[in-house]
Amino acid sequence: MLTPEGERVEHPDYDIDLTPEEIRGLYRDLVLVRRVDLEAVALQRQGELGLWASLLGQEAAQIGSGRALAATDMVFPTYREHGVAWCRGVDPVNLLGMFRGVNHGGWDPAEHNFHLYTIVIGSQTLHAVGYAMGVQRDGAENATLVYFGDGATSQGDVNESFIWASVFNAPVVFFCQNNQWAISEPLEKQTRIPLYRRASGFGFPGIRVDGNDVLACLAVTRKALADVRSGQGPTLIEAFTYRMGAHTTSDDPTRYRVASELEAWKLKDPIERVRAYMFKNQLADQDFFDAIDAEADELGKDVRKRCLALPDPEPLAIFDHVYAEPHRLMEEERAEFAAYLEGFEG
Amino acid sequence: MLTPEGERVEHPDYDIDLTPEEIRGLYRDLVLVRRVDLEAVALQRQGELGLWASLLGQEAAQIGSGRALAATDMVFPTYREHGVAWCRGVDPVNLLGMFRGVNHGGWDPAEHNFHLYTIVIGSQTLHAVGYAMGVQRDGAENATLVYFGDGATSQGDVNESFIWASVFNAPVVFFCQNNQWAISEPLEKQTRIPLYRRASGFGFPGIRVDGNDVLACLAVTRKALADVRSGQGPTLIEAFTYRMGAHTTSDDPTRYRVASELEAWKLKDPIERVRAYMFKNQLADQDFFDAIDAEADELGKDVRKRCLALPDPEPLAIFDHVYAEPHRLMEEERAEFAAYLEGFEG
Amino acid sequence: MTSLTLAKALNEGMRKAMEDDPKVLIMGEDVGKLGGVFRVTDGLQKDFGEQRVIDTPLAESGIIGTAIGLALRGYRPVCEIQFDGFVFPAADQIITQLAKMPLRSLGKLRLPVVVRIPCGGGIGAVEHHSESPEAYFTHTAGLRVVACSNPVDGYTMIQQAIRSDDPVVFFEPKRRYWEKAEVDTAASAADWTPFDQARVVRQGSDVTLLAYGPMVKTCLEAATAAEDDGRSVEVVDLRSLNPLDVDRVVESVSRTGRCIVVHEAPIYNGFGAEIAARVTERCFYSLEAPVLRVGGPSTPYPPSRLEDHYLPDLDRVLEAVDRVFAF
Amino acid sequence: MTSLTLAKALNEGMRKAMEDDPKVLIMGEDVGKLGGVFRVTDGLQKDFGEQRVIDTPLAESGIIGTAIGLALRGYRPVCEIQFDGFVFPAADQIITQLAKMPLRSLGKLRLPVVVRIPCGGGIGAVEHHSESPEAYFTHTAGLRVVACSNPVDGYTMIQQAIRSDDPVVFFEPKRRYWEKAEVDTAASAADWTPFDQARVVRQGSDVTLLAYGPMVKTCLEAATAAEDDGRSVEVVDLRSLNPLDVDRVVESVSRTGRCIVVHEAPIYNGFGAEIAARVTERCFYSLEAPVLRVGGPSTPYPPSRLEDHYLPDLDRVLEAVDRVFAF
Ligand SMILES: Cc1ncc(C[n+]2csc(CCOP(=O)(O)OP(=O)(O)O)c2C)c(N)n1
Ligand SMILES: Cc1ncc(C[n+]2csc(CCOP(=O)(O)OP(=O)(O)O)c2C)c(N)n1
Ligand SMILES: [Mg+2]
Ligand SMILES: [Mg+2]
Repeated sequence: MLTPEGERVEHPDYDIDLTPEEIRGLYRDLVLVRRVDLEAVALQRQGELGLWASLLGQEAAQIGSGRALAATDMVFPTYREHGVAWCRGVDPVNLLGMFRGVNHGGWDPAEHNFHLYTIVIGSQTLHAVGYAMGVQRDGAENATLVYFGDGATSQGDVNESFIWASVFNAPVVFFCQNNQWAISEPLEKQTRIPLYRRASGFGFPGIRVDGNDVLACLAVTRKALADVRSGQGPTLIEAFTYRMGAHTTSDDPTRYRVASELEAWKLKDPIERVRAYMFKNQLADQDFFDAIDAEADELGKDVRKRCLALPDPEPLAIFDHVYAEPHRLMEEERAEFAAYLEGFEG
Repeated sequence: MLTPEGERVEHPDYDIDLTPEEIRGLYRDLVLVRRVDLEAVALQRQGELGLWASLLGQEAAQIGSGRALAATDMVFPTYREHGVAWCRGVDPVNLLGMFRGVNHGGWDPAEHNFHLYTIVIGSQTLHAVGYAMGVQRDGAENATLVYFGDGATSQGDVNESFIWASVFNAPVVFFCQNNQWAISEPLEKQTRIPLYRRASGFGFPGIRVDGNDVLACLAVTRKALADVRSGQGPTLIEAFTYRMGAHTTSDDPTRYRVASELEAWKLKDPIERVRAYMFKNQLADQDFFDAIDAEADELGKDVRKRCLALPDPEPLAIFDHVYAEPHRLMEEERAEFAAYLEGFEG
Repeated sequence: MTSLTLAKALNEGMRKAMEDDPKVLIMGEDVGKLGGVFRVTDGLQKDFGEQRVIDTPLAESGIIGTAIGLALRGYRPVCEIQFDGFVFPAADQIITQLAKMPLRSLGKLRLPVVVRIPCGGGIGAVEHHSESPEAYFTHTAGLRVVACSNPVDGYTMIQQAIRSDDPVVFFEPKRRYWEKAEVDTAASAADWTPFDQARVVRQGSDVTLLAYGPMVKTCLEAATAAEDDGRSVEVVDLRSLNPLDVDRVVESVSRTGRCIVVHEAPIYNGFGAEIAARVTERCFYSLEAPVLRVGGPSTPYPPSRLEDHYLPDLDRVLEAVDRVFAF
Repeated sequence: MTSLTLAKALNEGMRKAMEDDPKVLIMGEDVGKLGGVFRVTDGLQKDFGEQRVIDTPLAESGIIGTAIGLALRGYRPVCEIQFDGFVFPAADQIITQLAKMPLRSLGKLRLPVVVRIPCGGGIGAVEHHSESPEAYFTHTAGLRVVACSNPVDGYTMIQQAIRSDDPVVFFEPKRRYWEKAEVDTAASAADWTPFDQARVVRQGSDVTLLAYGPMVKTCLEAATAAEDDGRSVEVVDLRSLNPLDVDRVVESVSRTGRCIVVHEAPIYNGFGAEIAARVTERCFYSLEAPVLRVGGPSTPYPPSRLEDHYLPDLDRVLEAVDRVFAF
């Protein structure tokens, strides 16, 4: 719907009409989440985070789909959905907790209708379908949106989740960010046909969308969410995009991919095309762009400051929250460990 | 290719030309495996087997596909492929071992190119694909044929096997006997579209065949095997058939399915239609049919006799074959147990 | 008081839990019309409908994975794994998700999911149908693991497991499904023994037998037989494997000075190892002999014609009793 | 003699195995061009090609399941599980198929499959990247389970594992990947220590520390430190966890009279339980104190900022040494 050059193209099935205000909002989202991501990469480089999984290049897929959600919809992310987290109102600093190693998940999923990051590839797809089956049983009209990568499509769990969603006609939308790589493995190690076509084998619609086009992602996700809310069952969306950075900060992509590929995708940058479109159509002036850039810088600084202030957990927190109800073994081990620690202090 | 009434119908894509001798051979196979199956059910009823999984109704699917194989092709069965075992030259008595509880698998897979029965649903599909990848690496032209049920298609492993077969273009044919039931669960608990269409989502051909038509099963499987041998990659065959008996002898299908369904399928009996065709076309006379029936009775008696003669394993066999190489713990436990047993004798 | 088999007691317990709380769901393979291959869920779908008693696709990972999702939405799913040997396709969902998600969320998420597993041998079944996989789960922090041994516990413990806000792996000794006992279904839940407590099921003074699930009955029989040799045998039904009711166990062993653990699972790194290690640490000076372990050989479960040799029985337990006295 | 890191020693060992036997294959996620996330398979695809070093789809069950099939066709696959916490999707294929198929076939089928698992903590990683899942496999009859602790063993044991006709789960202590030692790559395989044997890595007379994988070095450091207190500490590197080299262990503990097992895995029903139970049975009268266990708390692995508290370290081992003497 938005070419890399910032031309607006109509699509017969998926049209959306956005106010200039809304377009500006999307642009702001894109810029801010990219800024948070850059800050996190920098924090990792400086030893403040153990690891970071960058969303660079996938901003449009995440903001487009994330902004299609209603507040009451539920989201199940992987470990890379920082842009979606932003749309769900999760404080970016909370995302850093697990990468800094102060917790395994730092926000309240119920507060944001945004589940915790899941690292075990694909396992969240089943949680999402189960959640959607619960929504069905509640007679509610919320949708559930679940994210996963191209690599994840090879996991048994993801395929089982397709089966369950289809058999129970669960109100769930599968959102696959095909960023072309699963660490060092290119797409052809996971499939020999386009991923969106996987859905047809399970009996529900699959659609590919330009994952670098925020408007297209928004339109397609909105439609799919509306479909599930009205009981029409699951859809698989394949957002065709590209992982511009390393898999994580531990990774070295020069070992397995050529620079020219990256260059080609740079031309399709998800932010540049929105900016070009806004310029061309005078949806914003230089002041607006400057203001957003300034806001981004502020945000980056703020995230950095609060990241450094994240407190290390207390040693005895090891025993917290493992069980909801009193558990003898936990109590015993906690007491022993407390005594052990006191031994040092004494 | 053979209607329930025994009419021969041509098919543009899958034609086969069989000699009367070959047709008679298929008929004989069908009758004999049904007879072995009946004998096994009887043996179970009389307490000679702990359990039996009957193939009643699925004879054509098994004989048709089994007779399509070359001797050098490899087969991975479930626990119900008694007809295929027959085609592979496995002595029927050897099938009884695991059901009688004297072993977990009683034949040499390498001798028959017929793997052991696998009980954990779907897990053999990955073994088959791995085996086929080995065939590829050997530069050989053998095909691998793997069986599974309609229920199995829901398992992660089966879907992973589709992915691997497709990504590596493995020379494997997937043969799904859709007998409409997974114990008490009807097909719609596993899928909302025909199972053969599953393949399209993974990028390889899927085809449905009348599983009660032995000629059709033979033709379709032959073609698929020829395709994989010539490097054209995997095919999924869905043989549409019906489990006429209980899931196993432990099951009580009256709790979950109606008698009329069974009646409808009785009219499509896989043996009756071959018999009718042979009669109509004078491919055999009454003497032939009588001779086959007599042979079947002999076989049944022989299987019964040799089943009863199957020796119980020695207690110390518990420790045999767990490891290929000497293993301290096995030796220690074996010695202890031997001493314990001697304590009783002494 | 009603006379119930273990299978029926579990069934009644689930029925009661479903009546008490509309969020309780039953899910698994064949749990609906068929009522499960052991009929433990018999009649529940008929009475509570397909929305609450769900025949699932044939995929154990899917069962547990979607149960987690249902729990996140406020439901309390009770999942049936058809047989012990088929729990492994669900291992990842149980071990990396069900057990760890509560901690991952710093306690904000709770997963009241029960995983019912008919377990153990002795029914002449084929491979994968007679196993005792409890050690895989007792070693998995975040799970509670319990085992019932009789109808009374079946009725009460399943309800306690369902009410618990922690994920519970619930073992049911399949060869005891048809054994009966009087169950007081009218007793108040407040009077039930907490499901994380062990119970002394027979008092004795010379040796303590520790067992759970199917082996409790075997140990009781052994205790009776040992009486003839003038040995006073105490039998403790552990009931909860994680956490272990270690104080009750230690109390008993300190008194008797001898301890034998009995389970069907393979000895090597089985749950008996944990008990033996822990009891020895706590009772070192009162032990007259090392804690002995009676269990299955450290081999895969054998073909059923050998299972009587594989499974601990009266003789094997008595032989261990002799040995522990001979030390 | 060549100075090699553990990662490089494993790499060289696999290279040697591939040269010696064209049936040896490497498979896993990212094992090809990337050389694995720890570079343990670095350069192998370049030299042996994509047919022998296979980048697989992202599915652990698929990796082990197809490896079984390849083994049935005569290959000897060496599978990499990227991190300890990701072995669970493969649990079913490992436990119900890889471990049991040889017995199922009455020995007619052999599955020479190696499952390599980088394990353990100490590298500041996120969840699922620091676990020690060995007890799940030591309890699984049919598998051999080994753990290397240093480059020499890395080089030899991986080759022995590949040559074994039994399935082997092979643990590699990831935080030791970068530690170096002199490896004699020219030594004849006949002179290597068999991979099911334990090794006394430091002699002592007062207490025996039993360890494997990452904790061997920690125990050696503790032994040195304890010397200052006048305590003579023997350290045994178990190397093989199933089977355990129980005679060597018993010999040591009978001499020293005291025993401490150290591992990173959660204590509860961890592998230490088996050792403690077994050693106690065999050494009951020579033990001055119960076998003590030092390990991770019985909780999921914590966020990395807490891992120094979670993991056994010098202090925790020394504290146990004090305790075992205080008994
Ligand atoms: C079950 C499991 N196996 C392996 C890993 C290690 N791992 C982390 S990310 C990743 C690649 C994921 O690729 P994809 O699904 O395309 O998502 P992306 O990282 O590209 O967003 C792998 C193999 C894991 N986290 N979980
Ligand atoms: C992993 C696993 N889960 C459950 C079972 C129990 N079980 C045995 S057969 C069966 C139904 C199989 O249905 P299908 O695949 O259609 O094959 P069919 O029996 O109809 O030939 C089930 C659930 C099993 N064997 N393995
Ligand atoms: Mg990707
Ligand atoms: Mg079926």
